[in-house]
Amino acid sequence: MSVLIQERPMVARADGGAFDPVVIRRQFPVFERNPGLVFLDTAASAQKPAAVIDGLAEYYRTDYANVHRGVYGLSARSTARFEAARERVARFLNAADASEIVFVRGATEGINLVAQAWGLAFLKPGDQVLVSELEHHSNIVPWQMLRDRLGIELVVAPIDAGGGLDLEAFAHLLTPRTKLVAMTHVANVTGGLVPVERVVDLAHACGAKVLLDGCQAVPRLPVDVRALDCDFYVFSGHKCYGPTGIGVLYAKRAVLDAMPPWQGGGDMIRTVTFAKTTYQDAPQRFEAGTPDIAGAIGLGLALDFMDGLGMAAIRDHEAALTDHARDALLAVPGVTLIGADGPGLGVVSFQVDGIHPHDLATIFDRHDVAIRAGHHCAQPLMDRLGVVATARASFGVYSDEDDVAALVAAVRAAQRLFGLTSAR
Amino acid sequence: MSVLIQERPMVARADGGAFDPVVIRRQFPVFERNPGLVFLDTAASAQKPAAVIDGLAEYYRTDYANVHRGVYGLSARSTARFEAARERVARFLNAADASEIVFVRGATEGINLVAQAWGLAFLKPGDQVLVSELEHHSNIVPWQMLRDRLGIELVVAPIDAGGGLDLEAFAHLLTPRTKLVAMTHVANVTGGLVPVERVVDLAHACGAKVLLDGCQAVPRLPVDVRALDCDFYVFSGHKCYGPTGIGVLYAKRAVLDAMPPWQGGGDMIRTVTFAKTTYQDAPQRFEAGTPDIAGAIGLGLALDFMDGLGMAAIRDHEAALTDHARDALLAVPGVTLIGADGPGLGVVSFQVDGIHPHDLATIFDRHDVAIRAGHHCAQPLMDRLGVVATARASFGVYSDEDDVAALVAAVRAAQRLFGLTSAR
Amino acid sequence: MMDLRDLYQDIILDHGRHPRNFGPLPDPSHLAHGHNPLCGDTVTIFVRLRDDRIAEVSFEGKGCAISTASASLMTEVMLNKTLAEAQALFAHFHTLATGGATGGLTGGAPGLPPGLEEEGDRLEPLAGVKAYPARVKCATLAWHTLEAAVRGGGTVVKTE
Amino acid sequence: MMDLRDLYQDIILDHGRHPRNFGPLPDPSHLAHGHNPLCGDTVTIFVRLRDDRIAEVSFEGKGCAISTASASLMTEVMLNKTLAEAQALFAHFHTLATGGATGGLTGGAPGLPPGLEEEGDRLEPLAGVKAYPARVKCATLAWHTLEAAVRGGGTVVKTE
Ligand SMILES: Cc1ncc(COP(=O)(O)O)c(C=O)c1O
Ligand SMILES: Cc1ncc(COP(=O)(O)O)c(C=O)c1O
Repeated sequence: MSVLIQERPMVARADGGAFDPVVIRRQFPVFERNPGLVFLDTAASAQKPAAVIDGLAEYYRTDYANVHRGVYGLSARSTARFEAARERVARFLNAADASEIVFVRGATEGINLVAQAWGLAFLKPGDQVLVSELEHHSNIVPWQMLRDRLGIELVVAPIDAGGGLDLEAFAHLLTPRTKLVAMTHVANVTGGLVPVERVVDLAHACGAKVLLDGCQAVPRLPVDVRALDCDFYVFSGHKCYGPTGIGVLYAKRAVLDAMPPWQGGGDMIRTVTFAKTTYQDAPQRFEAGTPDIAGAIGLGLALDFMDGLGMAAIRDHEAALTDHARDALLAVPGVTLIGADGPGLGVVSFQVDGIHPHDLATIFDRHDVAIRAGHHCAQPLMDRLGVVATARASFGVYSDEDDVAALVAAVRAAQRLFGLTSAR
Repeated sequence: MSVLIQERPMVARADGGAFDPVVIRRQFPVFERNPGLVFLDTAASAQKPAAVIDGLAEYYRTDYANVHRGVYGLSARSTARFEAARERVARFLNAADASEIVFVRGATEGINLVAQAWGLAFLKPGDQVLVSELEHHSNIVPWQMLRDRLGIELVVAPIDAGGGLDLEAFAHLLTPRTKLVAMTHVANVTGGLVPVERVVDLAHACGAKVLLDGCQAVPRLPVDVRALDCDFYVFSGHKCYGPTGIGVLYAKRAVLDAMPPWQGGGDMIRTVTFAKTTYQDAPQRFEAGTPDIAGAIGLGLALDFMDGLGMAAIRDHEAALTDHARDALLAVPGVTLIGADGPGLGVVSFQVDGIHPHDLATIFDRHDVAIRAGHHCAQPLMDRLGVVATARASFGVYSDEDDVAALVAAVRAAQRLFGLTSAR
Repeated sequence: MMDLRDLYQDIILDHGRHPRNFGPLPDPSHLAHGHNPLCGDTVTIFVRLRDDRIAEVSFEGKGCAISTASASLMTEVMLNKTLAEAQALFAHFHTLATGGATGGLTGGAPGLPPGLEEEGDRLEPLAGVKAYPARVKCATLAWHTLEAAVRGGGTVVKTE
Repeated sequence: MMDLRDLYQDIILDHGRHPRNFGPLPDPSHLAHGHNPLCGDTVTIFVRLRDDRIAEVSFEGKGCAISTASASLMTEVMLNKTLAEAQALFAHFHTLATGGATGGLTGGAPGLPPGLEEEGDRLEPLAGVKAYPARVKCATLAWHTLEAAVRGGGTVVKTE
């Protein structure tokens, strides 16, 4: 697996101790408030540590004011904290400069920004955008809308029999007409790690730019955008222990500099007359209107929290727990894993013979086990896998083997309820 | 003034008492944490009451999960609270149905959504969008970008000598080519109330749709979108005591139904294949990706807070304090008010002979008086008024006559520092 | 803890596993597709109307136990009903499954015309779903689709 | 409370109210416009270079006391300086106003070549601005604009 991931030196936990989900869980008030909760839907959104919840509240209590325009102390403090959050994100992703960090609502808005600002400016009819069958709707629909508007082509790289990206097929689909490769870093249905280093190399060799969707990667492994050399990278704050309403579009400075703005309004302009308006440089050019100031600051706190645990430690934890969950589920007669041949991180999709995922989720909920059932915003992948829906369990820093045991027990309970245990 | 505002029955305060800013202020932790703070920049962004700050934190602690897709209890609770916030906004604006409420980041995103989804779909070269000289950049730049893209015309209704909308000139500018009138409800530089009922009537008589920018109105007076009969209404949560990152686009259901989507992604789709995607109905069609769930819930709490005080009481408070501030400032030799001939609500712009607004703001800050100095994101209005910048004081529910007294004292201190007192 | 058995009664599990009237009608007079975009479940309802009476009805699709059992039970009670009776059954079922959103003072069987009591009883096991708000749409999908089929046909229906 | 007098010294107020070298040069060899988009302040710098020496320099614009005084003092110290000396004064001023962002070990007068001490002293009153981060850009606008003017001319400069 190590060939697929950027290695960073192992970061020791802030308290110097071992990575212990039971201890970590105590930092998440939701588990105190919902005793017995087995939360296995972190891939949809992560729970929030007290450091983020309380830090957000404290910011509103002490330093809140609008940013960028106030001369007075409160506004200067608020601006400093907001821009420090941008620096924090830049450091977390190892971006070359904080000006490469654009705050957006989430990955979805980040991808739409690239499609509508970069795509409309630089793509011509006949150009191709290459995605994969693993993508979330957020990395499909914006390109379809652009296709229908511009007459570009949307090309789809297939998965292989094991549910991972078919790298050879991908390489064959790259042509000089490929202007952008837009691909997930970790697949949200299967947890599969995409070999993004190879994807970037192959795409760049062809002259294409690369956008990586890091929604499921940023919470789970060390990400270094400079080592990856990708042109765009997006992720959502709420999936990495931060507040809702905030996310990040990283782009290389030269790429941002060449892009026209997308939304117009305050903060992104230099001069405005009714005849003509001139725009700010990046990143302000792409942040029209009052940003989610508290969201950005909260995201900074969430990154502090993750770095405190250590991203390498988090990766090892997620990988080990995923392996364990795969084994434990496979040991239950009647359970099939979906797309779990390659290395997986934090997400396990499965089916149980004779029980629809929707029924599983309802039954699990009565056992306090929260999972997701459905198409996981990846209908094309479902079609390709020949299923309507899967059950999906996903992990976070607070998840452990006890959660997996509860999951397995819930599967067995569902089988009993459906009278399926004697069937084997 | 009552002809300009929708009247609602006077809402008694929750505690039955009089409207007392000193008591109200105790609900805002920022004043406890920053003793002596005289906060006169509420028009840029309002401070947050404990009910919002603590309610947000409590939501994250007890009910947090992603919305709309989970079968389990936590997700159902989170979804119910998110959708209840939508109902709350609908009730607050007296919208016909919650499906007319689209959550956005703020007014700026709301206007961009209308420009890029409605505008691109329904405007043709030669069509006109009519704005006023009073507008914030957020209600200018999106239309300029659309103009440059589509070849439509941007027409500007002038202000009169008193700094208010010149209604007669406005009426003359309406033509059958006017497809949209986009106008502020309360002007952010002057606090001037725009006679939006007349604007809507005249525009509709001409067949034009109307977008109202309610950023400075929603925190200050009862707004009834059905009585106004506007087609679009936008406002930002952070200006009405709610969190950053959330705002509202209201649009009549029939208008939303006719609009294509703007951003693509999860939650806004019905079915996705690589060949073809179908979209949800409004409002989901316009909410791609994970929304700012906590922001929406926090906005609901902020509206509860305002309704607890009573919007009619808030309006009366803001009007009275504005009148008082105008009088108090005018009584200081060397002070000029900007655009203050008509009724004003919550905002006073002024200049002091011989002292640049920027210097005023710095000097005031040393006296713990926080005001804004600059163009207030309204450069065209500045140009029209022949000034580079103004000093602006703006009020909230926690502001009172003591704040105005501190402001006046700060003006006098600045004049002393600049050696201007003996000049008169 | 609500007993899961209230939802997953034997009759539901049985119809979920062995749906009645499953498969296309060769030559339907009316047909509609239904779709639940949240989970991806789909259903197709086939109807042959004769003189305003549902002479034949069947369904096809992929769905959970609840949606399959609901569709299966629906085809059973709808067979040989007039359109007016079908409408009454639809209203009855809707109240049963949602807890009364369409009105009806009792939670039980509001306004079922005489002669349909037995059908009402056969639908009773579906009442358990109203305690599971996230699953109500699973139960109602087939019913909305049938309604669309006999009203016009060819429409795609969705429940969300 | 930081004393406002550290920022608004008499010399600043005087130059703010009565700027020296204010108004256009009739026939400048170099010119640039500067603009602070946050507050709308503008400045135009006019220069006549002769043999790499600033033979004449003036400014025009609308701004606060800080930006006006800074521009005014700048024109005074820049007069008759060679471009190399101007560069040294610029670096000196930048350190003074920002607290050392361009380097320099002391907060005071890093690397001012001999012969410019008096000019350094005359700029000292502008040092108060570094305690007011929101105002630093007011002080630096004219300087960045002058630099743009002599380097090429015609550019619009902004400080944010
Ligand atoms: C009248 C008006 N319109 C629009 C805006 C923009 O609001 P936001 O920055 O929250 O999008 C503001 C506030 O800055 C405003 O006062
Ligand atoms: C891989 C992937 N991409 C994109 C998204 C969309 O993220 P958001 O809804 O936060 O915009 C998600 C999560 O739903 C995801 O898992």
